[in-house]
Amino acid sequence: MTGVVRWAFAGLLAVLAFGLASVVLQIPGTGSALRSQVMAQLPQSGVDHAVTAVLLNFRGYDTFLELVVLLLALFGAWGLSDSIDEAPLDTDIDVLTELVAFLVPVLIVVAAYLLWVGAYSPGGAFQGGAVLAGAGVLLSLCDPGWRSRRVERIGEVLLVPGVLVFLLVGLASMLLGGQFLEYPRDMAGSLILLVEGFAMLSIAVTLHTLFAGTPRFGGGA
Amino acid sequence: MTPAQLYALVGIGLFFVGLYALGVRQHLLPRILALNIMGSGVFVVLVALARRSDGVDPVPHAMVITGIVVAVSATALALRLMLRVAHATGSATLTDTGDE
Amino acid sequence: MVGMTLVSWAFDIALGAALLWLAWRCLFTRNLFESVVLFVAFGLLMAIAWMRLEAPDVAMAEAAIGAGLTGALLMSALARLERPRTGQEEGR
Amino acid sequence: MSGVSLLVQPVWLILLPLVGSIMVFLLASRRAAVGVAVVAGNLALVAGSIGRLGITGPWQHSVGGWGAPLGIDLYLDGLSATMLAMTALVSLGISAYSAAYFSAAAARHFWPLWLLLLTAMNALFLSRDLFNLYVTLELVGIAAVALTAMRGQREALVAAMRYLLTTLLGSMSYLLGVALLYHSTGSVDMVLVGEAPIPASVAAAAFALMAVGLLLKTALFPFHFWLPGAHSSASAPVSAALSALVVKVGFYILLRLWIEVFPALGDGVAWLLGILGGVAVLWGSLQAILQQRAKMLVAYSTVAQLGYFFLALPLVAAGGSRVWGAIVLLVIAHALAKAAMFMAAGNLLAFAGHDRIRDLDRVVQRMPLTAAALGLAGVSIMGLPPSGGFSGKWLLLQASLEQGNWPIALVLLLGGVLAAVYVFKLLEHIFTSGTPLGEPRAVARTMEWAPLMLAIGAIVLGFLATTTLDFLIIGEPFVPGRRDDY
Amino acid sequence: MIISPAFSSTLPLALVASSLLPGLIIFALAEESVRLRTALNLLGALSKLLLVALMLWGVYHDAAFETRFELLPGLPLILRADALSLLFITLSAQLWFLTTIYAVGYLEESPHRSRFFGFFSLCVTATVGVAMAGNLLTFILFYEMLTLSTYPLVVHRGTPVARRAGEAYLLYTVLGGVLLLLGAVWLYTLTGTLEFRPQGIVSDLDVGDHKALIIIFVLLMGGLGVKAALLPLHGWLPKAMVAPAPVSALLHAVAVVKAGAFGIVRVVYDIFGIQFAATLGVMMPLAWLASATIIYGSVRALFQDDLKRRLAYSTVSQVSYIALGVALVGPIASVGGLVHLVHQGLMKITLFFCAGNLAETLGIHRISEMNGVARRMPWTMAAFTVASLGMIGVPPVAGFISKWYLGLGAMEVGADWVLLVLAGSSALNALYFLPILYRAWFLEPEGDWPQERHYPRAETSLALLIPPVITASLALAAGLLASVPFSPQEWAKLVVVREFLDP
Repeated sequence: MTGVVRWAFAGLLAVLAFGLASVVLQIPGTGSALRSQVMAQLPQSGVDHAVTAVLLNFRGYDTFLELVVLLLALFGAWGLSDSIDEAPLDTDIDVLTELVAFLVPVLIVVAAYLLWVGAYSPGGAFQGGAVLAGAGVLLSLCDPGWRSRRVERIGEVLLVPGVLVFLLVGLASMLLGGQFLEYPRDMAGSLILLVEGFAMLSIAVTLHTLFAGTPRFGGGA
Repeated sequence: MTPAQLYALVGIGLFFVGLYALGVRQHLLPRILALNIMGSGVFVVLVALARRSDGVDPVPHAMVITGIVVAVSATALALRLMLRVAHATGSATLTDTGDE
Repeated sequence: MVGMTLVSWAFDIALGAALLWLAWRCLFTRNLFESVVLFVAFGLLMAIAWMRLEAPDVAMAEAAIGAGLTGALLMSALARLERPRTGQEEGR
Repeated sequence: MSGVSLLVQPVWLILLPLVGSIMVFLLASRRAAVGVAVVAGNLALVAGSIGRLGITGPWQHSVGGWGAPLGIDLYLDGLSATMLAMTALVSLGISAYSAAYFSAAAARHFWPLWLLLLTAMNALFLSRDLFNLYVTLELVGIAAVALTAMRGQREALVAAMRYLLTTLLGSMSYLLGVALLYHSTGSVDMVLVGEAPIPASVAAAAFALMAVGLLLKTALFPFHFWLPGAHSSASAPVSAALSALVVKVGFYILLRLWIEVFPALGDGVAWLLGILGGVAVLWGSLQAILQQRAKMLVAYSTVAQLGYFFLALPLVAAGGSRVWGAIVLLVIAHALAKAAMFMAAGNLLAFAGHDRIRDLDRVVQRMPLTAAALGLAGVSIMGLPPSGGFSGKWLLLQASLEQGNWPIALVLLLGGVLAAVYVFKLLEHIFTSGTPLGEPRAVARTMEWAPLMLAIGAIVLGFLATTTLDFLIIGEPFVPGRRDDY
Repeated sequence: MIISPAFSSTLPLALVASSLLPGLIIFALAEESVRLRTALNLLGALSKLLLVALMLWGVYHDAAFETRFELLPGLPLILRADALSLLFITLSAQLWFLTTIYAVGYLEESPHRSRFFGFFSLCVTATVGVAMAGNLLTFILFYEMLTLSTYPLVVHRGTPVARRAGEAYLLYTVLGGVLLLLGAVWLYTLTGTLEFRPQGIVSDLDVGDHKALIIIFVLLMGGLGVKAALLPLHGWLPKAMVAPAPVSALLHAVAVVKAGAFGIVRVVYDIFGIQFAATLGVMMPLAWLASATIIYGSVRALFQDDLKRRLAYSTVSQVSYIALGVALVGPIASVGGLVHLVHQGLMKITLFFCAGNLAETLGIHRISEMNGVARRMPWTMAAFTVASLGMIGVPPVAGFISKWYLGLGAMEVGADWVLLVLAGSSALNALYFLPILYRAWFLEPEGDWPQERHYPRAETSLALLIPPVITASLALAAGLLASVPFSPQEWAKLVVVREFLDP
């Protein structure tokens, strides 16, 4: 890109940015949008924390599809994995090993806590899953060999339940006479925890697999 | 101006900084980062304006969490694709490879 | 109260400016490693911004996923990118 | 809820291919068989939904039982059912073709991604929630990119990367528009957003952002830069899916937005898009004529054909649902014909090992079924009767002449002539002979029949135009805010 | 006569199917299954003849045959048989039968015969559709189908020359198709219908629309004129003569140029209505254009040494008699034009058959190689002679009838200048046909023929010999027995009576 074009591009973007900024300032921002409705229905949702209620119940369908996005990214990365050099990363962070040995269990506990606490305060499956995946990343950095065949096999099995359990819960609520993902009111809390638990595991494994390189699974062949 | 509006403007700024980099940078890694920063800008706009007269609207928060996960998924795929492109063409840029 | 508001305004403005500046540096530095580090820093600053916006859930997600995991992904990609190539292409 | 009504819920259209995708991912063998079965099942489900639509009219499914604006509604009317049917039919053709096309190693990667793409498109056509549409758009985009890149060749990888950056940029732009709308209206449900008062400047900015995002994905000139590379370098069934289905997705959302959310759009916007569409028709056709390779030619033909959808927008204001109907007819006709063309071109490539047009006379003559598919698909692309392409063009021509809109009429006609030039640039090689350059490789029978059946479909559509148009307006999708009658 | 509704609506479909189905099956046949293919072809051709006979009888007794199918909202696909359709259908059904026999003989042992006969059948299907089209939409549908199914026949030989001919053919026909489409849609926006009706559909329109109507007329004539080879649009026809002889027969006599000429008749009669067209003032220019084409084609023919090229230019000239007859706006001239639709077909197909025989048997392509050829192939040249004399207008061959009515009709409407055109054209016809006859019958052969093949039973293969002899006899009979019921002349009168005299 030549200098003149670059400046023209920058100028154009600046004009657009100012235009958009002035538009944003005109957005009324009055009214409560969906807040009042969320608050009104919160007691029905099975959890006490509004964001979790939206994520897992009111707009649970989005979250369900979001798990599908994760799965899709994994499939896509898998399709691209053929010729990338997958040797583990060089790490000479021996100093960290001790720390990691301490940190990983703590991270697992933190993840579990985040999951559980999500029902009534900030936290939840995504944050917990990310923390768990972070534990895996740390392990990979310090001990490239930890992803033994068996661990991989477990990881492989854990990739799909996030979506599947969500889906089964949704179907079950349909069979019980509701709509898809319409949890029976009295069971909503525990069903959400169930869904979140599996989602967290799958999120963690998926994110870690995306980090670590080639997933070698796929049922043979 | 309210703080919410300030952050919304920052979001717009991030969006356009990212857009500029996406258009100007050649290397794929900054371009992928640029998309992430554009995404952050959009998320900021979504959340900043969620501060309402009577409290915070949680729905945009949920949307942004969804968006963050979608973004990381896309980023993971993009990075992998970048590696393959770099392998195949010898450079992590989108120079046209010509016909056959 | 007024002082409080002023401080918080100053903080918000500084944070916003820092975000924009970090974003700019991250995207326009010639050093890819620096880019990645700045991106992680940007993510952490974003997490603070989310807290300021009363969105603790988003802040946690940003810190864990946006900064943490994305950072790790970027680092590993960068390491592979700069390593001598050994793989070869294959068709269809 | 009775058993039957449980079975014709729209969610099945999302769950079946999703479960299918996970299944073929976990399976060790027989992926193609399962995949084709799932896509066939999807067609059956769509048929069931269409049956119910014919009986009860449009209906919705409130996921989670909350209903808009708090929850997300799935909604099925004539328009979404038509798009679903188009997707289901074309997907079945592509799946049958793919079953024979891919080696076992490639099939392992192809089928999970392909079924997820189908999941995503079904979800998208059922959704009327702006944010949910963002998620499905990302799903469609990522799946499409992954499928493009899967071929692994240099051109494919570079094209996929460019495609990925483009589609992500498009999503971001779209999402920013959604953010503006949400905060102005307090909802992301299309109908509710459309009914709420929105400050004019906010509406304009939101529309511009969303439209640019969607146009990037739909590759309307000048946003088409990524398309020819991606569509020509992907493997044949993927090219077919990209050109026939994936680019339509953005247009579909734009259509819904146009009607539901921004019914007050001025003539200026329609004309702007119409002019871009007209340029796309002419530019894409000229580029197609200049191409030396078959798949590139077909890809540029897509750039041109996409132009028609937008070219007609200035007629919408006065022509209403009839013009929309004609456009959708063209969308379907193009889906069938273009999928057939790409798969036919894939056959030539597979048979000869190259797709250089000047050496095609050594190939295409030996593949009569493929040649027939090319020919029949070409009839629809050129807009000759009887075909879906003809019916759509006739109706548009009629509308433009009724409104005295000569420029559009002339572009429509000129586009047809140019299409004839590039279609016959391919077709004339059927009738000349030459000795093959290399050892030809046999092509499976299903790979010849699949495109032929889709091409025949494009012709048959010409006879079903009235039926399709009548079906399309169930639930009055082209009238803003009609959703209270389910 | 009473005909059951089911029968009256299925007969047009059956007529279309009688060539469509064999055609589709033939595509699927292996190259070697000659017998099955020939059987299918003949079966289709014969059943079509039978159906046509049924229909002729029915239409003669004022029965209605019609099938409708909603193709576009408010615009049905209509297949309908009236007297004018049958004039064309009868011609093409008979000639198809003969051309099929001829083509089977002509293409013996050549490659891609399944493809050839498949498209051949589609071509005839399209022609029948054009003839029975009950509205302009249906007409366009089959008219374009005709383009697409003749293109493969034009390029059948697969040589670079054939490909260029195909490109020229497409260029003209596609552009023609565009004009036709534009005209049709525009017309529809004015009238709200495209149905062919006696006296037309546009006479009720406001005077304000008349200017648009004139442009529409020009557009439609432009689209139809391509196939009818009207003057500036005729360029493809001489190029297309590279195609095998049966294809030339198809192009010149059975299907293509006839479809164009027939379309002109249809549009003038049943869209505009001939009287209304005359008041619009568009008929005289058409008559002038047709006359110019008549003279121009003849002059060009004069200078061709290639036999088929000379015949091709002769077609350019002769087909315009049809348009001329219609354009003169009088019942007698119309009879002359319509009857020439049939007569020209019979004579021209004979000439192309004979040219094909010369090429196939002796390798003769040029007129300068034809010295004494009648001694070697007397039957072929006898047929050629009859047809040539007919073209010149020598009684009692069919061509005389056409020219007679045209001349009378011109005088009836006071267009005496047409007599000059006719006389000039006939003189030119004589100038380019008589030398051929002279060479063939009276000059000595100059040594060996270029590529001679011998046949045991006759001067050439019977499949090649019988069709031209029959068509020549028919051309003679059409002249001799012009006043017998069901003769082309009588049928043309029936058409004209129904158009001009019925309300």
